[in-house]
Amino acid sequence: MSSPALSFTLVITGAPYSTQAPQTALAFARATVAAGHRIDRVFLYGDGVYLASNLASPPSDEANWSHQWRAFLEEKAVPGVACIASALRRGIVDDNEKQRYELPASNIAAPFSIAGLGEWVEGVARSDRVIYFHGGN
Amino acid sequence: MSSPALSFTLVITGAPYSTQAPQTALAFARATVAAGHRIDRVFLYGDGVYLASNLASPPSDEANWSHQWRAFLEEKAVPGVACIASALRRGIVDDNEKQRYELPASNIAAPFSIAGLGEWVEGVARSDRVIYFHGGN
Amino acid sequence: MKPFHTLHILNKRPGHPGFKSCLSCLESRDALLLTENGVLALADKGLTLEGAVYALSADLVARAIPEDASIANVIDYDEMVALTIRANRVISW
Amino acid sequence: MKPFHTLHILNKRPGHPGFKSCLSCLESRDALLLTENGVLALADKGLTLEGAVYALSADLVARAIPEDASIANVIDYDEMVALTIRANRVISW
Amino acid sequence: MKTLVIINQAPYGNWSGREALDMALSLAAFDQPATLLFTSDGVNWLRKDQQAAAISQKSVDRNLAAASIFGVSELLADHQSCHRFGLDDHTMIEGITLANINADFLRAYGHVISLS
Amino acid sequence: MKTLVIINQAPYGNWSGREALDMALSLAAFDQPATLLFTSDGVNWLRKDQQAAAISQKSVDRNLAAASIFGVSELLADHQSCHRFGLDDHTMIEGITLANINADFLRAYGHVISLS
Repeated sequence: MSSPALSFTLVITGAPYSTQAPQTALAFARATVAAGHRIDRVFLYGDGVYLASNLASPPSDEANWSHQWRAFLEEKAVPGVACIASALRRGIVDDNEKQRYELPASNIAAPFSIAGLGEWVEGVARSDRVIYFHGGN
Repeated sequence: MSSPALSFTLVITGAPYSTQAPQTALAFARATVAAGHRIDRVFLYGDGVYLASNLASPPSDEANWSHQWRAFLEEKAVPGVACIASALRRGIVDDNEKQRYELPASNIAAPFSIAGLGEWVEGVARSDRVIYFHGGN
Repeated sequence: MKPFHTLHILNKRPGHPGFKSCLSCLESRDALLLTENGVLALADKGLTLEGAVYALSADLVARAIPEDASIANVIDYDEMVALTIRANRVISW
Repeated sequence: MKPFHTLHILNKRPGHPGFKSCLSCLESRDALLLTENGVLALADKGLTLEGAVYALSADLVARAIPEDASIANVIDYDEMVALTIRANRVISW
Repeated sequence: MKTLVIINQAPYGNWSGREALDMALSLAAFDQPATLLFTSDGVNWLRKDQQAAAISQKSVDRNLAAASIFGVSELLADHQSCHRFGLDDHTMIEGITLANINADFLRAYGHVISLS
Repeated sequence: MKTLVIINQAPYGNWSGREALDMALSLAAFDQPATLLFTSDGVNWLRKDQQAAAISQKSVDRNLAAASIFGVSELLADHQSCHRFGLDDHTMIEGITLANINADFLRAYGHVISLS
């Protein structure tokens, strides 16, 4: 690519299985990095937070979108953030929330972390491009 | 009610928050029991399995659909069953599946249990009415 | 209470493709029950509903949609259960 | 590569209300990129698309929809990234 | 009692069609008669030569081939929807019967399921 | 850069409109200009006297009242959609400006979000 490197924030609002959003976003993210651009963060919002569960076990001959995303984020050192309000409603919690709400377990998959919408606002204010991957139904 | 008591199977295919299905189904279920009818089972399918998570923590001034459903099922001794294939893909697992797939936790909320589509077929074959509560999007 | 052939339960907004699919399968002996976003049909000026139409009161009240008895019979969940029993067949769209 | 004003990314099926909303906001300096079920538009006989139209190859191949170059420029994910950079603004419908 | 399972969503964009198909297969496995009907965007399930590996999924046309083997009585497609999406003898997988969907058609089925 | 958040889904049937509203509120909280636009079925957010307690939810019209207090610049509604759903001065909450949605209208916003 001859164009200068830009920074991206990717926002995923569609869940795996209910939508194709996590898949399309992953293919786009790989292409973004391959072209020499930087991904500031991947922000999971609404039903998109289901992607951060560490308990999904699809049949072994099917893609595991959560696994694939986690591997990508780790390899490329890209922060993955699930919106705290969306996540709490939908039962995606880290150890802090587990303790605070006295829940029987936590289920967020590393390297995903939980944070507020401020992370997304930061993307809107500072990333060169904010690209949304919504559900299509 | 002067009509004779009938048996129902209720099938929920819409998730809390993404759809109104769990709410409408609960109001319908309460009315069914109040009218003297029997609910053979509530079957969660597709995105409906998210209702069986024990980790959802909505803000305290909002309804917790999972809590309300669990209380209803226990009080009325109605079996609640999540489809195993739908549940595994979406990260809703019991202790058996946790061990089998070496997962870090289980998150199914009692009294919900996990079983195959045969439970639903049983409803189609034997319940007087099978009523579906789908997503509306 | 006369039985009817099919009770069609419709929870889709009027613009949803499933809304049209449902209406195309209605016949004279059937009844239509609008629930959830389906009750928006009562406020939609582009629509005319015919035949035996019911709408859930709770969904109308939540959305502040007037309970127009000339379009639909407004019912509660108890009556919804009774409708599923009166029908020979129930289809949720 | 000429820049264009807005890249509209459309992943909705042609019957979805959002499909129409997106088309109504297109102007001559814009480009439309069909992804996911949006690529069904290339097989839909009831539709005519005009202007700069792109479609994701992977989604066409998955659905066995012929890559009709007279309707859309067929691109891969690398080119999708390039499109988001060429546009002054990107809207995902 | 005959059950009709309606698939009105296109494949790959979400899982609901696959889950509807699983319902039909389960009925057949328990010797309950089941018919599959593809209508609206759902007819796009029936196109030949789908290569879903391009988006890391499994093609659904193979699942359909399994349907009749595993006892699903009939695979039907709505005539008008097929026409709209350019599906004909040349572009459609084999073993599909065309039908016109209306109240008369539905009457034959005691139980009708429409996931969407 | 001005952000436009589009709400095109009716309230109560799902959470997406509330989550779009939260986005607008967050932008405002961080002093980023945000405008809310209700269009298509989304205009049903704007009806007076909603009583969502009937379905055990909280009414969204109160959330909207909060929007301008917390710094959301403008609440707009698509003219044609309002007409379709019978929304006028009498039936609509206060503080809404009517607009016609098209390419010209959108041009004023550097960032446009349409959850659906």
